[in-house]
Amino acid sequence: MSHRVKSYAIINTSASFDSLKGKESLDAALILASYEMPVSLFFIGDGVYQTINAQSAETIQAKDYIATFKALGFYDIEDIYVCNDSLDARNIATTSVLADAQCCDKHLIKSKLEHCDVVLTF
Amino acid sequence: MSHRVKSYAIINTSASFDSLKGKESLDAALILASYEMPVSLFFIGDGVYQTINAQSAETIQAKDYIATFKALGFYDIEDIYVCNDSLDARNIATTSVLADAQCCDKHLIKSKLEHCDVVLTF
Amino acid sequence: MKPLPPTIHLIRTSAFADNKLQLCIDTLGVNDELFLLDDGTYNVNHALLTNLSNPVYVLDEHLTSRAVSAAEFEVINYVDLVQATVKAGKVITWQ
Amino acid sequence: MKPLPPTIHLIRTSAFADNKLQLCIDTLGVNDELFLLDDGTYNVNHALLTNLSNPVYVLDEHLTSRAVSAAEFEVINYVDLVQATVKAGKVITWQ
Amino acid sequence: MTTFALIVSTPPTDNKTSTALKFAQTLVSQGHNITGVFFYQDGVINANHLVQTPSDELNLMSAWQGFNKESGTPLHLCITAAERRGLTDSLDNDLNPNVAENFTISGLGELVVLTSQADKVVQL
Amino acid sequence: MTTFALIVSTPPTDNKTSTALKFAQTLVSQGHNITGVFFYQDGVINANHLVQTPSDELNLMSAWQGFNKESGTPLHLCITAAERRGLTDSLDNDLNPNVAENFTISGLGELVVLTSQADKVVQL
Repeated sequence: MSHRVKSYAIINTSASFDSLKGKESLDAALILASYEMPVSLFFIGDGVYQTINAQSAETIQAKDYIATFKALGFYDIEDIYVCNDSLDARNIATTSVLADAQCCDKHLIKSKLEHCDVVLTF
Repeated sequence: MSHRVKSYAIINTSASFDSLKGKESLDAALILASYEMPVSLFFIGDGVYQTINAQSAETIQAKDYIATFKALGFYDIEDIYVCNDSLDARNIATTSVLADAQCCDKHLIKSKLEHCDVVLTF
Repeated sequence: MKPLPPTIHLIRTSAFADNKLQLCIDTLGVNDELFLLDDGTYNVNHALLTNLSNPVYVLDEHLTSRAVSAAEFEVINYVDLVQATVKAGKVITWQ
Repeated sequence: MKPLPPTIHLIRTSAFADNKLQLCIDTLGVNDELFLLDDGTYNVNHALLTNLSNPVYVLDEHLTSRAVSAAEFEVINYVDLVQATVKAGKVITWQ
Repeated sequence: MTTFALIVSTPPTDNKTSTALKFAQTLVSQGHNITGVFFYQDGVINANHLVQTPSDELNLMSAWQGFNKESGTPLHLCITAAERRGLTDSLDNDLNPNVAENFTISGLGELVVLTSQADKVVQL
Repeated sequence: MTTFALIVSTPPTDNKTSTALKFAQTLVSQGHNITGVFFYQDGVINANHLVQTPSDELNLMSAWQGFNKESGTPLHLCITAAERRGLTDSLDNDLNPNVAENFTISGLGELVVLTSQADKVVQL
C-alpha cells in the first residue's frame, strides 16, 4: 500500500506538565506537519491548560514546549480548537488562551473530529 | 536517631492492575510487617477493586499478587479496612470482598488513619 | 451522501477515578460505539453509561480477570474487537 | 489529652481530571491542612475547595508556572512548606 | 485483509501493554497485516533489554520479539522518547547499547510513514 | 532540627520529580537532616545512567547526584523495582550495570530503616 495523505487529529487531555504528554504530543504534531499531513489540534479537559498564554515553564525547570505553540502557523498547523466547556468548568477566560486557537463548544469539536482520518490522544 | 517502632498505614487508591501500584504497595506492606512494624491497610476509591475475591489475574497474564491477600494474617497484618462508600458507589457487594477485611465507612477510616505515625499512598 | 462508518472508542480507564469516559462522551457521535477494555471494564457500573444510547461492548477477559459482571452489555472477545476495528471508520483510544 | 498535631495533605493532581482530592477530603480531619502542589494547584478553581473549612495553601512557583491565580488561598514557598511539614503530625501525599 | 498501524504508549509494568500485544496477535491470526508497531512515550521501555521480569510473569520484551519473529511485523522504537527513559543505541561515552534485538531504531517520522500506509490506526 | 525520610515515586520525565528534589534541597538548606531518599516505583528511573536529558532541560540524575555530594544524603534505589524498569547492577549474562554513581543499591528493607529512623516521612 502506498503512502497516502491523511488528515490527523491530535487530542490533548493532559495538563501542561503532566509527564511529557504535552511535549510528546506536540512533537508528533510537528513531524506530521513536516510530512505535509493536515493536522488539527484539540485541547479538551485538562488539556486546555496547555493553551494558557502566561505560563512560565522555566519557573519549575520544565521544558518550555509551550513557546512552540506560537510557531504552529509556521508549520501550517492552523486548526487549533480549545473546548469552551472545559475552559468554563476551570474558570479560565478565553482571553487567556493562545490567540491562534479557536475556542469552541464540544459540538463543533465533535463535528471536526468526524472528518479526520486518524485520531491520536495524549 | 535510633530505630523506632512506628505504626504505618498504607492507602490503596488504584485498581488491581493499574500499573504495578497494587503489587508494589503490597510488597511494602509485607516488608514493614517482616520488620515487626504495625501495618494497617486501607482500600478506598478504585483501591477497593483490589479486594474483590473472584479476580483471576492469570486470565490477563498479570501477576497474581491478590492471592497473597489471603495470607496477610500470617504476616500479622490484620487491620484491613475497605471503604463502604467506595464499594457502594461501584455497585460492589460487601460479600464479594476479602473475608479478612473490615468494610467500614469513611469516618472510621479517618479515625484509624489519625492514629498511624506514617501514611503511604499507592 | 453515504453515512460515515462509525468511530469506535476504546475506553481503558475507570470513570470512578478519572474523567476520560466523560471526555469521550462529550464528543461522541450518534453512531459511535464504545468498547470497554482494561480498567475501562469497571465502567459497566458507572452512571455515565446508564442512559447512553450508543452501543457498548465489553471485553470478556478483562471482565473475568476483575470479577466484574456486565449483565446489561454485550460481552465480546479479541476477535470481535478486531472485526469491529476493521469495520470502523476510525478508532479513538481514551487512556 | 493534648490534641494531635495536624496532618498535612499534599495534593499533586487536578480534581478536574481525577478523584484524588475527593478521596483526600473524604477522610480529612477537622484540623488537617491542604497544600496544593504541581497540578494540584489547578484545584484553586475547583468547587471541592469552595466550602472546605480546612486551611488551604498553594505553592507559588507551581501557580506562577501554570499562570493560575489564587486570590482566595494563601500562597507559600518551599521554606513555608518545609516549616509546615516540621510542625505537622504527619504528611499524606495524594498523587 | 485490512492493514493496521499500532502505537504502543504503555510500559511493560502496565498490564495494558499485554492488551496491546494480544490485540496485535489477534490481528495477525485473523489474516490482517500490520505495517508496524510504533513504541512511543512510556511504551519505549518495552524495548529495554535490561528489563528483568520475574519468571512467573509475562516477559513482554520477549513476547514482542516473538511476535516480530513469527509475524514479521516491524517493531519501531522512537529513539528520542527512548533516550529520555534510559535506552540508548550509542557506543559513545561508555554507554552500552541496551535496545533489545528485533526492535528497529526509528524517529518520529516512522510514525507518519506507518500510519499513512495503514487503513486503520490503533493507539494502545 | 527535624529528621526526614523521603520517598520518590515519580520518573525523571515527570516534572513532579523536580518538586521532590527542590523539597529535599530546601529541607537541607533549612538545617534539617534526611536519613535518605528512597527511590521506588517509577522513581527508580532517576538512577538510570543511560537516561539522556536534552541539554536545555534539568538533568534530574545529575541533580540528585549533586544533592548527594553536597548534602551527604544517601540515595537508595529499590533494586527490585529498578530491575523491572530497565536498571541492573548485575554483571551476568552480558548485562552492563547502568545504575548511576552515588545511588546505593538497596532492598525494600531500607525503606523501613529510613522511615523508622525519621521524625517525618514525606512521599513525593
